[in-house]
Amino acid sequence: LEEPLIFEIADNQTTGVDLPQVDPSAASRLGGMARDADIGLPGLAEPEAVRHYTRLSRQNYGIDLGFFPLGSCTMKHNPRLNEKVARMPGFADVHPLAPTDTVQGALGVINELAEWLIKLTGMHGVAMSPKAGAHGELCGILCIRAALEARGDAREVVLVPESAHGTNPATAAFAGYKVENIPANEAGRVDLDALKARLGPDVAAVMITNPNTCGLFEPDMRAISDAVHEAGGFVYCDGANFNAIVGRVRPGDLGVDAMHINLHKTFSTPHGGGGPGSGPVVLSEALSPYGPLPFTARTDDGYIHLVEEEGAADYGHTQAFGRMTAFHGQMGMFTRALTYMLSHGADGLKQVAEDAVLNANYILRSMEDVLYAPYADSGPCMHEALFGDKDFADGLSTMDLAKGLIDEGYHPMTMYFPLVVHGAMLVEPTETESKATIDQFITAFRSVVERAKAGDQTLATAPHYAPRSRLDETMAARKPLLSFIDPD
Amino acid sequence: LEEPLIFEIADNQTTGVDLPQVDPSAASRLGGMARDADIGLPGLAEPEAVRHYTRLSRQNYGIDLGFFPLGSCTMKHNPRLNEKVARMPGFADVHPLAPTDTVQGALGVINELAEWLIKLTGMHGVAMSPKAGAHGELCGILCIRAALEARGDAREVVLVPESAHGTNPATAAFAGYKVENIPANEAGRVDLDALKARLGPDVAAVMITNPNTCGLFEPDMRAISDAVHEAGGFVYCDGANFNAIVGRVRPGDLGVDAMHINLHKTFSTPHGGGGPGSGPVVLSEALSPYGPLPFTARTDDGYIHLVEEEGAADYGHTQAFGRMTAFHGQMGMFTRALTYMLSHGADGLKQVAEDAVLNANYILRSMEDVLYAPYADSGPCMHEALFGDKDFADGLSTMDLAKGLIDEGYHPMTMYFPLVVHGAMLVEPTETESKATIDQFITAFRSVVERAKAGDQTLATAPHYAPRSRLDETMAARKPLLSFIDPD
Amino acid sequence: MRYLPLTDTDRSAMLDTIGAASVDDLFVDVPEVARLDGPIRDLPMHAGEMAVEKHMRGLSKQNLAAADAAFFLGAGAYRHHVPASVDHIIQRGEFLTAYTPYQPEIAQGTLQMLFEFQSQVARLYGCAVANASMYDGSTACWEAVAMAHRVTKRKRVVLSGALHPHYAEVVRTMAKFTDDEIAGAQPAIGAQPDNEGLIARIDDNTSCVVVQYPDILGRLPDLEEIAEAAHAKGALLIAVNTEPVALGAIKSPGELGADIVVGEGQSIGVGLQFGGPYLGLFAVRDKKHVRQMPGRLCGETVDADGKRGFVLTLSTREQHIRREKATSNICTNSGLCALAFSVHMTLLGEKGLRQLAAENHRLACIAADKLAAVPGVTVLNDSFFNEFTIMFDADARQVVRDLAEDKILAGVSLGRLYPDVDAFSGGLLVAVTETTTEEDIETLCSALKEKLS
Amino acid sequence: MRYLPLTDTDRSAMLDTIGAASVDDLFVDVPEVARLDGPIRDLPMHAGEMAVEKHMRGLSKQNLAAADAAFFLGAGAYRHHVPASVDHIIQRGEFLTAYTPYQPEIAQGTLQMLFEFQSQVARLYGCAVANASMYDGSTACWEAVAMAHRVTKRKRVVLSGALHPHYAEVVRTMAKFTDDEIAGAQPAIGAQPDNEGLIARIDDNTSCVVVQYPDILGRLPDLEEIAEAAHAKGALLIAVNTEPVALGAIKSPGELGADIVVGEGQSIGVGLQFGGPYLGLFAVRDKKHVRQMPGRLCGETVDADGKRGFVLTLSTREQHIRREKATSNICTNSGLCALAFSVHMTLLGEKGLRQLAAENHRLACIAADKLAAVPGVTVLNDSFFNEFTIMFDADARQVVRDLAEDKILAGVSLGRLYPDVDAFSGGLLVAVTETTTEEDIETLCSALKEKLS
Repeated sequence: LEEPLIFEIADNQTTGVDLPQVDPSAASRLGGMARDADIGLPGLAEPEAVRHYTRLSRQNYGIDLGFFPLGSCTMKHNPRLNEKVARMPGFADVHPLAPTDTVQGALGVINELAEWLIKLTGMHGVAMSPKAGAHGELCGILCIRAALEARGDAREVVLVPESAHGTNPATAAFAGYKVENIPANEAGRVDLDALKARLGPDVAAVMITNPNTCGLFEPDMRAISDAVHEAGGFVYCDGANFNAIVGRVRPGDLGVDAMHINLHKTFSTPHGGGGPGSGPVVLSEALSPYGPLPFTARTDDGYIHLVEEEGAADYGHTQAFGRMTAFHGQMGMFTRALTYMLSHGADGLKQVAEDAVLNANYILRSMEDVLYAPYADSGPCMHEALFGDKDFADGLSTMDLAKGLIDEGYHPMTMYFPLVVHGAMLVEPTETESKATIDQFITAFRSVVERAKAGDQTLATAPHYAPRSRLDETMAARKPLLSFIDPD
Repeated sequence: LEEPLIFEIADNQTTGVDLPQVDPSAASRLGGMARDADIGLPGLAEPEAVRHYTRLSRQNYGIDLGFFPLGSCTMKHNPRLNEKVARMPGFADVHPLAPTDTVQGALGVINELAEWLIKLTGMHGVAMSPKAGAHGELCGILCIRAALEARGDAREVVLVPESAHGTNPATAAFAGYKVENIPANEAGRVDLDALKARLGPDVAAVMITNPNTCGLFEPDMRAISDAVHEAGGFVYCDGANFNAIVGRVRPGDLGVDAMHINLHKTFSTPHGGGGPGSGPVVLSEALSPYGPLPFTARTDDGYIHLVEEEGAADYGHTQAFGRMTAFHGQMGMFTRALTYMLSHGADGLKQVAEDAVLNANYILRSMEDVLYAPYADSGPCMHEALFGDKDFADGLSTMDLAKGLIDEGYHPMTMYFPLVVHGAMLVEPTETESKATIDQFITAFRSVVERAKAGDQTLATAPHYAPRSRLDETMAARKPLLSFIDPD
Repeated sequence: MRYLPLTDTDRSAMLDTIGAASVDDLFVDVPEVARLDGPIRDLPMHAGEMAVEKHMRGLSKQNLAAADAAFFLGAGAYRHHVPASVDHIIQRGEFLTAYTPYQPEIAQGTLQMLFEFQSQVARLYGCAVANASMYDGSTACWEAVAMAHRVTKRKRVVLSGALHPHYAEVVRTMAKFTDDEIAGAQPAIGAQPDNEGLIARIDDNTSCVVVQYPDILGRLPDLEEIAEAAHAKGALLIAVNTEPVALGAIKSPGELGADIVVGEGQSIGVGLQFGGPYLGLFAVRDKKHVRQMPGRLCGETVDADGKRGFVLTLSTREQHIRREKATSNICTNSGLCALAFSVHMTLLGEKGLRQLAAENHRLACIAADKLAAVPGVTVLNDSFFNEFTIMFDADARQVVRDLAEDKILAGVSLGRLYPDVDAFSGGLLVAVTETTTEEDIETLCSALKEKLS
Repeated sequence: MRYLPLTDTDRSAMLDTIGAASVDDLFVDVPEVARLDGPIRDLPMHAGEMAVEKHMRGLSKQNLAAADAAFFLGAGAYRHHVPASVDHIIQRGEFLTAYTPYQPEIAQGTLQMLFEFQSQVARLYGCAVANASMYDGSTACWEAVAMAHRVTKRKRVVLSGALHPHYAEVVRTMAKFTDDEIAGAQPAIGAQPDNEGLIARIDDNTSCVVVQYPDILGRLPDLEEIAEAAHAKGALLIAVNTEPVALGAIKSPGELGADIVVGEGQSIGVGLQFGGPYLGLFAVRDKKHVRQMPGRLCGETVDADGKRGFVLTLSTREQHIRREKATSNICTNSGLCALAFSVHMTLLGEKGLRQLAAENHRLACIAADKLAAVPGVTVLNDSFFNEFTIMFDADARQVVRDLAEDKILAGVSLGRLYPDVDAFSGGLLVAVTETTTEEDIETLCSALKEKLS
């Protein structure tokens, strides 16, 4: 059954709320700006609205429905306790500019979460306000630039491994840097020698992802950091894959200067169909003074101050590079993430990393006999397993395999990323899947792989059992229809 | 995809809660009754549990998914505000035996709801504790029996129209009465003359449903009541169909002595896959003294007393026939129903009845040219429209039509009830459906009816697009398998 | 109005189709005397969500929520922690807004859940078969008595004195109308349940013996002994349990020989809710009694394609088929509460339920020891699970009321349960669960100490 | 642990398959120096749901929730009543736990919702196209500035003095790194916005003029005049709106000639949440600018069977394709907040939004009149929607803190927003919405009267 658009079923006289009808002759202070034109907004009574959105929801796939092995996205279970806590009136019904005396608990959440992040990463400080991972990345690079500027050291280049997330070069470019790639070696790691060779007084920073996007830990990480520091640069680590090492390895011990943390990946806040995320950035001692405003500071009397434009000097934070967002960050995600951390504790988070890595290696070793695994010989993978399409029959691609998996009841893995592997498939199971679920997936995955290798052309038109068959993306881009237009 | 049973995917070592492991050597006061045997309960971690039940839910049809015209069940929209209110800690986290000083608000809900019910029905009192409609029915009949016994009047017979709900005769029989049917006239109403002829000193009560199960209002209701009262009996009215008249007609004005009210029908508390319901019984002045304990009484100082075994005398309630349940009734449903009543108000509830009746008549008149409507000439129907299978092709039944509707995306209407019409179909749209939804339904309904009349045998094996095809109910009853048995 | 989608334009168009001039024409059958000319007077008009929520929140705030008190109330309703995911699941619209699964092709969600629920309850109770739930423990208790009447064709019901008095009262009320004879008793105050006295009351006309386990005073009667005595006279043993968490620590009633096991399931998943809706559990030890059971039953079968599926079955026992010959007039069950119970029980599993029971018992033992140390307080029970009786020389009912002013909900006084028995006035039932903290226990002890000195 | 399904048995079996002796073998690549030998010290161990909930509830209770106060805070975040059904919908697992809809065949729910959302926002803003949301209003504002730079190839940004100072600060911060030149100003305190002064600052190098509507002091600038002036110099007009409810009562920015309209959507559906997550809205009046827009866009198309469907489109603008040449480094949007906005907006509809706006304005007018009557208080604004500025002769920042002790959240002081501008210290922004009662207004007036006398 097709669900119509609200514009097709609703009208401008129906409403699903009961509001007073204000006397139209009442005094207005709108200073001549009163609206006369219709807006054109459709309204539905509550029963119809609930039904519309409930039906729409059923055309979606979510973690709650099944296995969601989307590599580098860490689609883990979203605990319902987190949702309950985020809705407590003391968090949900509090204004960001309320007097700080009245929001000590909310500031307390920010402060407590900051402490957890610092201790889990072994870093010195944390900027809490970035609104998502990419925003955090930007924050980290801006801290680096601010630190370099503070020492009067104008550097122009940021080095990025070729397997990096697309946000890394985008971020560095935004911050005004020239981006240069560093190649990977045959084992799927950063080529340390190539990196060292390129370092010099023009390199502001290296942006590195560790575990990297091939799902491998960078064994030379410490050496890389030392080399970069020696050359006067900073090390930015993309924290997207922190779930592989949380509780077991502290990036601070590896010499990292800045790393954003995706709370929606590692710390289980819901992905919500594409957001909101939250991307606090942990900072080394060298970078901490440059983190943006606002930040929280607990004084000896236990009072938590919110340091904004005013008073930053009182807390030694005068070098802040500026402000990244209107308020204090993603509070709703902070409460969820802190709830999750308290639930797992230091022991549980360590287990998280171990189970995530165990599940990924189990998939790697259960698939490598049928599916090309380019770095299978590089040793254990971390939290995700990387495969390629080398042995597929002509005319069938990774895309076809992905769509075939949909018909098996699974969300596909990440496709065509990282770019270093042809037809890349990045499978990340996370720690919240049972062995039974993973075994079922492996069976289904193997069967679709066999079909792709055997040239089963029904894959080319998959999915066959989804709410839609393949969508015409070219048409969507050529003649973009981005807004409903009333039929005449 | 098939969802396994929890017993097939879970084990006895997994748990989805984090509880302390109590020292097994700790002192026990279990007096020799300590358990040694395994219980055999399967456990799932939270991610797997949420997924199991989420997937199961998707094999269900509910009001939130579409039109649910189940006659006499009043499947109206369940407002989410009701759910929110029922979960307020002052209602959800309160013990039934808490000191009454600490639960004045909870008792206040009961009292306020009682007042609404009394005013909406024009009755004198209300027994709040019955746990569901049938329980309320029983309560009403027991009140009648208590009242008769109090006046030393042993009567043996209860008259029930042949179209009554099955609960009516079951209830009367339970209360120790002999049940006799009263026939319906050709217009689908109680035959007043036949009823009058049967009345006499042995008739304790007449149980009547008004609007009746043919969807018609009993125009002689007042005359029936007068005749029953004159013969020394009482009038019990089944309130299952109260939605048709709520806010527009008060049963008290029609001479009713007792009527249960299904809060889950008229007052929008959720059906929950078969319960819980709630069935308060409104009572006439003659019956009110006999209502069961406990009840609430507000004194002039505004204090609300909970009258249980103790103290009933202080509030003139010494003739209570007993107690029907351990505590005070379905509090969770009371909060929801009161929330709904306050939302609609006296004006809104009147509109509820009007729209419910309007929708039903619209369906009746939009279908009668293609589908046999036995009482179409009896005037307007009330909140539901009754049809029969008279013109269906051989080999196709009301059941087949119902299953055909499932394939069109609808929950079927009520089938084979009332018994007075062959292949009866009872369609109740309720007031929470839009004209667009009803028009769509009419189109689909007409098309399936045409197929049934034309002898389309694909209907005989419908549904074809549901999670299951027709289930073998005979096998289920012959060899009942009612509990999971571990495979050896 | 927000729940009414019809617009005035819709209404006119529909009246046209119907051929009625106004909606009043649709109410022509209503006798003139009963036609109202406008909204019912003395009731408020409609109100927006915000206003309604505010009103209800006001009422809610007039109650002392358990979370805001030191809380020791029990006596048939227990406060346990319910995982947040339980409430999430029961609010799924497909569960919340579904009807009784009479169309099994589109109700497998509810049906499979009920099958799983029945299996969980049967195992917990040590029985062969459980039904799909009843209204609550007290009505399930009566239905068990009525079933024993049907099975044994006898009418004499022996109630243990230590059966919850409200349950006993429900049975007595119903029995008035079915001519069952009730042989009840007051609870004998003592460290041990009075099995001997109970057994002495069983005779050859007895249909059943009804015993609560743990009993109303928190004691653990040896059901095995009673079962033997009942069976020897041809009577059935009905065991009543009001705290399912206990069964994680103590033997199941079925194991001990109870023929019918009923109880209140509220502790698992449902919550306190001021007494309702609750969840009646009903099971029979022996499959041969299945056709005499009241209430709905869900059974496994296959569909036309041979796939496993579930249906409501054996409905020939029920009122909508049997009418006046039905096993019970019961119609609704407690479907949504059964779902909550089943989800919570699945989250617990064997391991979690046993840990939960152990933790309840551990804390109850601590509380009993600490209370016993309060001057003037005696702990009555030799045995208990998470609830026990203390006795002191003061009117417990008044003590409870006084302590409530300091946000201590000290327990359920025997005086509240047995208002007519003066000898019980110094008795207080104290329940302790995993939600009780040791600090709460200290608070209660200090307050009692002060009160009784 | 409750979120970890693997049992120790599973773990052993899986290690066997992998061929590893222990899980430590899987971490061999970690340099020795960074290998931790146990759980990180100084952090607590795992805790049950009950304990965690209690801890968080404790923190929650240290805050004064708006519902428990007389509440007048605004300045970019407004308290409105959100219907209960909105929260129900956004908690549907299929919405809550879905990822960015990169697999459109199984993400039509999110995609159709986004298409509807984009359409709603475009209409509300009087624009042709809106995107699928940004982080919040302030970051959307910066993205608009960056887009104007791309479109006009100019680098001089004229900010209205009455732009929210935090928004201005975000723009200034980002501009430092992109070499945009910011021509900002302090707000001119006056009954009318200073359009003349603003227009005077536009020159031939100006990429855009950024104007808030209603502005930070609650006034309603005539955008039409500014648009004409900007267009005359080849600059774009960026309108910033922080209170979408206002647009139910006032003309849309698009209608008045704004080229890019951005804003904060939090008022509709999202709630206060101490500042986040919020909902950045972003729209362009003219379709020709679509390919320069940042953020995700959802478009209509058809599937292989010809059925209508929706996909993310024009992704060649985005970072995961364009890498260092992307229009923005933005990746995540605010999908769940967009859903909340869209559901709430659908419940409101044209009629509800206009009623809501009218009710907000009605109450704000009452509040302004009553406050004007308080001795010592002057209402600054000639025009306003639901928020206005009052001035008095005392440190407003201190007044706000003092009144908070009596549970009156009197407003946002200009001193908090502009700590360095002494001249603003007696200014207070007062916001009034449908959640404000006339009683709240009285409470504020009385308290101010007392404070200022």
